[in-house]
Amino acid sequence: MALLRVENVTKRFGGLEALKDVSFSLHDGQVKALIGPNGAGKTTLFNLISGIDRPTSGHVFFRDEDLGRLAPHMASRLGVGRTFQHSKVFDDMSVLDNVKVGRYGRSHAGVFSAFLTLPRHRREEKAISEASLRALRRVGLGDRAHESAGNLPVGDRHLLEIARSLASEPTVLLLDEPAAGLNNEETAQLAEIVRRVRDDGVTILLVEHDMGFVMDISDEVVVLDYGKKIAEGPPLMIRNDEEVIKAYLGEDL
Amino acid sequence: MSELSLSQVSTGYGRIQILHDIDLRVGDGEIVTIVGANGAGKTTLLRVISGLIGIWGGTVTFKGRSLSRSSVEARAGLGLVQIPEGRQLFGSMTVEENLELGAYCRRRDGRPFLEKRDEVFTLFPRLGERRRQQAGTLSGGEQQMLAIGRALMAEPEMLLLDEPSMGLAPLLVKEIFTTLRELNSRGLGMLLVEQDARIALKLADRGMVMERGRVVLEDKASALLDNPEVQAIYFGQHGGGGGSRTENE
Amino acid sequence: MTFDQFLQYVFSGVTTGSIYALTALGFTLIYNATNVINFAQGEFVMLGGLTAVSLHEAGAPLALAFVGAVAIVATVGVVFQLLAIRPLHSAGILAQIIVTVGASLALRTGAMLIWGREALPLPPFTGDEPIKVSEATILPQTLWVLGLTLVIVVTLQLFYRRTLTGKAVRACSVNQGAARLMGISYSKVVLLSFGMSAAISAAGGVMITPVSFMVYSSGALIGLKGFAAAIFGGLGNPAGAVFGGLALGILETLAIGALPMSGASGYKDAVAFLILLIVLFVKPQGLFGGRSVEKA
Amino acid sequence: MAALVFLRRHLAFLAFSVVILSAPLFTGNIYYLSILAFMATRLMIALGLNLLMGQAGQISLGHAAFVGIGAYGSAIMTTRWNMDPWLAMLFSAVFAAAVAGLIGVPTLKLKGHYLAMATLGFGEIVHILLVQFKWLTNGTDGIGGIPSLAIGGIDFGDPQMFHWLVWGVVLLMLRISLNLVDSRVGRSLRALHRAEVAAMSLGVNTSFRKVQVLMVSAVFASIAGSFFVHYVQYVSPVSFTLTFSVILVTTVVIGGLGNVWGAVWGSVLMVLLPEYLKRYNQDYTLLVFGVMLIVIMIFLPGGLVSFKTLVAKTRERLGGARTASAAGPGPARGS
Amino acid sequence: GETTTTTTAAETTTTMPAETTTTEMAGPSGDPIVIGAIVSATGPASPLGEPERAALVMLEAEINKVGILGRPIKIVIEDDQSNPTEAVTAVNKLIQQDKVVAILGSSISASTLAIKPITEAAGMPLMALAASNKITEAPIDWTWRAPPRDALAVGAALGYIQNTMKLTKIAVLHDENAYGASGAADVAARAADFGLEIVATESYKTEDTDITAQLTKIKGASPDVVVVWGTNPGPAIAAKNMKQLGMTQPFVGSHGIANKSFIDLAGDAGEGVIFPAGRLLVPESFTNPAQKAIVDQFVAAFTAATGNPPPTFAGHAFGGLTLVLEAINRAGSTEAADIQKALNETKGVITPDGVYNYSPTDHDGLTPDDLTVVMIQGGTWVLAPQ
Ligand SMILES: Nc1ncnc2c1ncn2[C@@H]1O[C@H](COP(=O)(O)OP(=O)(O)OP(=O)(O)O)[C@@H](O)[C@H]1O
Ligand SMILES: Nc1ncnc2c1ncn2[C@@H]1O[C@H](COP(=O)(O)OP(=O)(O)OP(=O)(O)O)[C@@H](O)[C@H]1O
Ligand SMILES: [Mg+2]
Ligand SMILES: [Mg+2]
Repeated sequence: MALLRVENVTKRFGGLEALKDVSFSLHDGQVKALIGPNGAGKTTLFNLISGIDRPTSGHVFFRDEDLGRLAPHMASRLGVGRTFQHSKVFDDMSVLDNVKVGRYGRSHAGVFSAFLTLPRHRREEKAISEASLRALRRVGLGDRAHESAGNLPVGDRHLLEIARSLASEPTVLLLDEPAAGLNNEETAQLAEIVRRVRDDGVTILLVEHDMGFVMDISDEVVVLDYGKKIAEGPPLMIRNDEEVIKAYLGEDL
Repeated sequence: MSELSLSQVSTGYGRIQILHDIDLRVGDGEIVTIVGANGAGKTTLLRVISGLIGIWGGTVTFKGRSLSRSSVEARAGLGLVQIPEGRQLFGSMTVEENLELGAYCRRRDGRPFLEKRDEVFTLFPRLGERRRQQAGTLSGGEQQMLAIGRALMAEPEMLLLDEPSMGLAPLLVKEIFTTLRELNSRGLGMLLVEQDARIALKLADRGMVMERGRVVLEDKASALLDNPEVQAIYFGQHGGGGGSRTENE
Repeated sequence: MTFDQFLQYVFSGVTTGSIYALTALGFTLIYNATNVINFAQGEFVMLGGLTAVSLHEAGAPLALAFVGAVAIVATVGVVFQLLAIRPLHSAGILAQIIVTVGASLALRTGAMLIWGREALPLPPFTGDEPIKVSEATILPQTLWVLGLTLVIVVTLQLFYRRTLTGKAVRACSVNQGAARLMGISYSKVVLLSFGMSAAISAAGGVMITPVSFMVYSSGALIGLKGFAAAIFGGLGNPAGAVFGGLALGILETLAIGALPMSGASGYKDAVAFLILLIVLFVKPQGLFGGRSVEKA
Repeated sequence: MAALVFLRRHLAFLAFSVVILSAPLFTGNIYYLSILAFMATRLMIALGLNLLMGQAGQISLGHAAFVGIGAYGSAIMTTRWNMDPWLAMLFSAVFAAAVAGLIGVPTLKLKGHYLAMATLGFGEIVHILLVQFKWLTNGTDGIGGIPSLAIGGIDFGDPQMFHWLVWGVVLLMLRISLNLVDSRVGRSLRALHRAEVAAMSLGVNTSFRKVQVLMVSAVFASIAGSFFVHYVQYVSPVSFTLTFSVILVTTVVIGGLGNVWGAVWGSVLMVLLPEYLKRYNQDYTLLVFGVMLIVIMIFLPGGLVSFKTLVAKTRERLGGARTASAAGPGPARGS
Repeated sequence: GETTTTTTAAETTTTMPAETTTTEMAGPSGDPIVIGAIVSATGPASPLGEPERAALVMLEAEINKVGILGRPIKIVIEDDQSNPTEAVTAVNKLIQQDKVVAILGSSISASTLAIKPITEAAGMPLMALAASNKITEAPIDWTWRAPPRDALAVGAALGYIQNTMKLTKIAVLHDENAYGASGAADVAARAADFGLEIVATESYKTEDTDITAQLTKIKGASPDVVVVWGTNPGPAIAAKNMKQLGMTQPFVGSHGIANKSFIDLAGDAGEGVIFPAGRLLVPESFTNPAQKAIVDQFVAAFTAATGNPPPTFAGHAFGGLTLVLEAINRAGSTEAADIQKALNETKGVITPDGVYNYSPTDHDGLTPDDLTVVMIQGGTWVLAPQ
């Protein structure tokens, strides 16, 4: 069964239909790309999947849970992680503390055990630190753990967001334009990281305008245009799809 | 003439020095592009030129005058206009109001607002459709269009662009670079920071490569395009798959 | 409650309401440019009234005392901005807010030292013969306050929505850095806003003094109510501020009339604030507030 | 070795504890002790407010009301219903927490400073009720004859004993604040303050956490109110106004937000400074105090805790200026 | 009341220094006798506290021309900012730091009630300057009061309405602060004793800018007379608002408007306003020549020092200080117990507020006769028509 199912999702903002009856599904272990022109509704869809916004109609199922019915933070607890197009790192917290927040859903200490610093709490804090450092090393930021996150350049911020999300041990990871602002060498490194993450068993849905990156890394591509799904299939097929070329890639192929 | 030049500029944040003795010249009507890794200091350099951060040493001159005593807003008034990283739109104001504010520094001496606005709408029809929408709710790409449009409203004499292609669909990147070329052909000088080195160098007259706050390579754009070292790092093919997002050009 | 009584309550509400409205406008002006809540706003009202009293005592005709007081308080606002707020432009909003708290203490105490501890009167602009509407009465002075409030709010609304300078002010509150890149001088915008804000509040102070007198401590309650009114109307919106002020004033007085028991007036503010809370819970943007949205 | 590490980590806390707890050994002067007692209650409130503002980024303009709930709760329950003071303190705190929850739930799921607005209105309503519910609160006359605290044979009506009691509680609150900041919960609060959506997408139940920290800070404030009335043995509504709430916010900001020690320095300053200024000319006290608040903010916009950075920065600026002038024209203007 | 003893007692006191200046050969010497005072010189109650402070400052200088027990006095004045908490700090300071022998204060009832437990516990004589009835409810081992308590003023006002005006339906409008609330509560408690019916009770906040709404409601209840209990500027606004609303009922105020400021503020609307006050306000009303002499001296000295005639509150401070110093003088000691004893034995001491006879159980000392009822006429005070 599919891990994540988007079923007939429509999302309206006032008079604007940002998503129109979109359906697709994501299977375990896949890397799937979501592409489309600017304003096609990709980020909107991410917001619905990660639970911070709700569809106007239709459903997003993660396994058997309807994400539209759950509190926003529950998507993460269930295993949906994400990064943001406009980076949302916690500025003026350290890089490591950023990642530690990612462990939130996987740890338990509440106010009272924090107040009292019970031994159990101390053990848990230690585990959080270790897991967070591991996540940082996975994206190659291990040596910047104690810097202030606000000082990171754009590209590293994306990596930090990935590490942060990885710390929450997601089953599905949503990446919103992770390669934006990276040069080619850096993009190649990013592809390497994404592949490793996939090999560790995380299913990935990504939005990206860098076609090289998309074609290189994804197993399947979904194309949105003006909120409608216009194509879905393996990269090679998408690349040659007339409609996709016209709407997105450009004529002079 | 609208010539921008930096000599021996250095600066940093807090105690950490980021830029080291940068020399740079962008001639009238010239396009200079800067490529460099993440964190090389490109954005910092543009901030220094706009006056958003102070400098520790060196000089910045524009149109032959030293800018060391000019405020951010005064520099904009001189025609030195930046399209900042991350767009920095006025999120709770409408598209149209954003454009109007773009023309703020030309409120006394510029061309009529409506004329310029319609030009922007011709350039980016998407913005015309969304003219009453709050800028903060535009999609990433729409926001980028608006940021460029807003800068054009200022009738810049020198445009500082920080990664204009970021977040744009391939089709749109091409369109925007076509627009930039067109603007340049009307005599507008540009300092362009861009991750997509190939498309940037194709547009530019000259190019510079920055590494850790220093200019390590400077040459004609065409020469850099052919430079194997640059090719390897900035348009190297990764993973055997695709290449640059404009590879199809 | 008979109709005449109702009318009288509304008139009472309008009298206090318009002063809340003018104070709320003052809050709005500064908030719009800087996102700062100016806790010294009520002090501007108080200073306006007391300065006018002194000018009038010194022999200035009322009109001149009015203009003079407004000009002097506007200068106080500008000087305050230059000395205390400007150095903190880059230091964050909270620091600036605390500075306004300090200023309110200092201004209030300064006023006490200058004008003493007793309330001072000012003659009404155009006589104090009440105007009768049905059986209810309203003072000509109240009509002055109300009229001026409306003129100011319409002007301000046009200023913010129609003029480029007005939009520049809004731009500064949204994104200071970007505004400067557009060639907008943030410093000038903020200075302008403080000056205008102080001037408007001072005008309110001068106009209310013939009705309710003025004492150095008057600013506190007026400031609080003005702030509540500004929130009520959706902070940042001039029309909302005026609506909020009038609504708060009228709600307070109607509460007196509507609550059946004797001694209801003790609860009038509680009723007003309760309604304010309900509005907050039900329609958090305030009655007139724009939608504030942020993109994920 | 381990002891040494422990000592270094907790040096500030231990030093502070020793100094404050030994104070009565040096002075039995009730005046000094009363100032310290007021400082202690102020610090309790500031610690809670510092968590709310510094960690979760929410402002309360009605904290005086939570203090009032503790103060009046204790006063009413002990004088009218003859309840045990400790029990009264507990019930008041629970009540304060419940009220905080009621205000927090609808406002804290919204983005923006709705909590500040709601607490402002709430604070005013509480003040009005304290004045108007004469049958319960005695109105503006206030309630007197509140018993002092006692445990077993120890009477905390004695100023020295009270000092140890109240500062003991303060130290406990300080300790748990420090612990909280350095924990999973503390991090999640800071995170949601900076980017709420991101925190949510990492599994942080942001509204819950915000409400929770509001409740904690209300409890701190309420306990402070209870201690206050058992010390003064009298309570009237004049203390629980917006002005006091604003002073509380000022205490926290001027000390330094986001750093628990900021609450300490803020409370010390805000209690001692006016008391000290009063010695000169009481009419000018608030004038000078207001101006000093402004001056402190201008020089230490990060609050008193940023003093160290200020010193470092000034030193560096002096050094920096030298290099700049050597390099040629002065540093360019910018922010 | 006036008895023959009063005159004698007044002659023996040394409270008014001018009387005795010539009899002393040199100025006082030795350590000063330190008296503490807590006044509300700033904050909402500053119209009360500031004249009190001015009076004390003036009196300290005057008294030190002769001294008490041959020693100079020193008055340490603390400002409680109209806030009971501040009063508590202040009282601790006075006791601990300044080692005062007695304390005057505070101007407001809330502060006084807040410090009373401390002075009672410390065995420190406290001469209250505020009016709330509660202040002189037990325990009063160490607490006395100088001004007439609310009950006296309320009695005078209500008595006048009943006996002279012969009206029955009253409406009460009061300030929500301690002064107004306490007075209103007393009116409510005792109206029936005077055969009066309260048809409406409304209140306003001290800083309210308009009171027409409250008055509209009062008007709807058609009272015969409106009783307004508060300090400036509220009652003045009320007077103007009543005029605006065309209310013709008489305005009966409290002793809280016994100052020039009310007349200035209310203007025309203040004409005909009636209120109970100490005789200080209408010095010619003093029937007791000794009291008149003392008051005349005080009025002259205060006016010379401050440029204004003394408001009632200045008189309270003068009275409080007089009572304390007279007791010290009589006791010949500054020991607390001696002062306590002397105060309890106070007989016939005269102040602008009246003639005081304290006893171990009566720490108010005044009788209703010590108050009079005045009316504003032609911009000044005259005795109200009987
Ligand atoms: N909160 C909102 N209110 C109104 N319109 C919105 C809102 N959020 C998004 N939109 C609109 O919905 C459309 C889809 O936006 P979305 O951000 O999903 O696009 P996108 O595919 O991510 O584009 P890009 O690649 O440029 O980031 C856009 O036209 C945008 O203006
Ligand atoms: N506000 C800041 N405070 C401290 N350090 C900063 C700040 N902004 C940037 N830096 C640091 O300055 C260096 C240069 O950053 P800059 O943003 O100029 O790089 P860039 O070349 O534009 O990178 P990118 O390609 O990611 O945009 C980086 O190491 C970054 O960590
Ligand atoms: Mg997007
Ligand atoms: Mg950059």
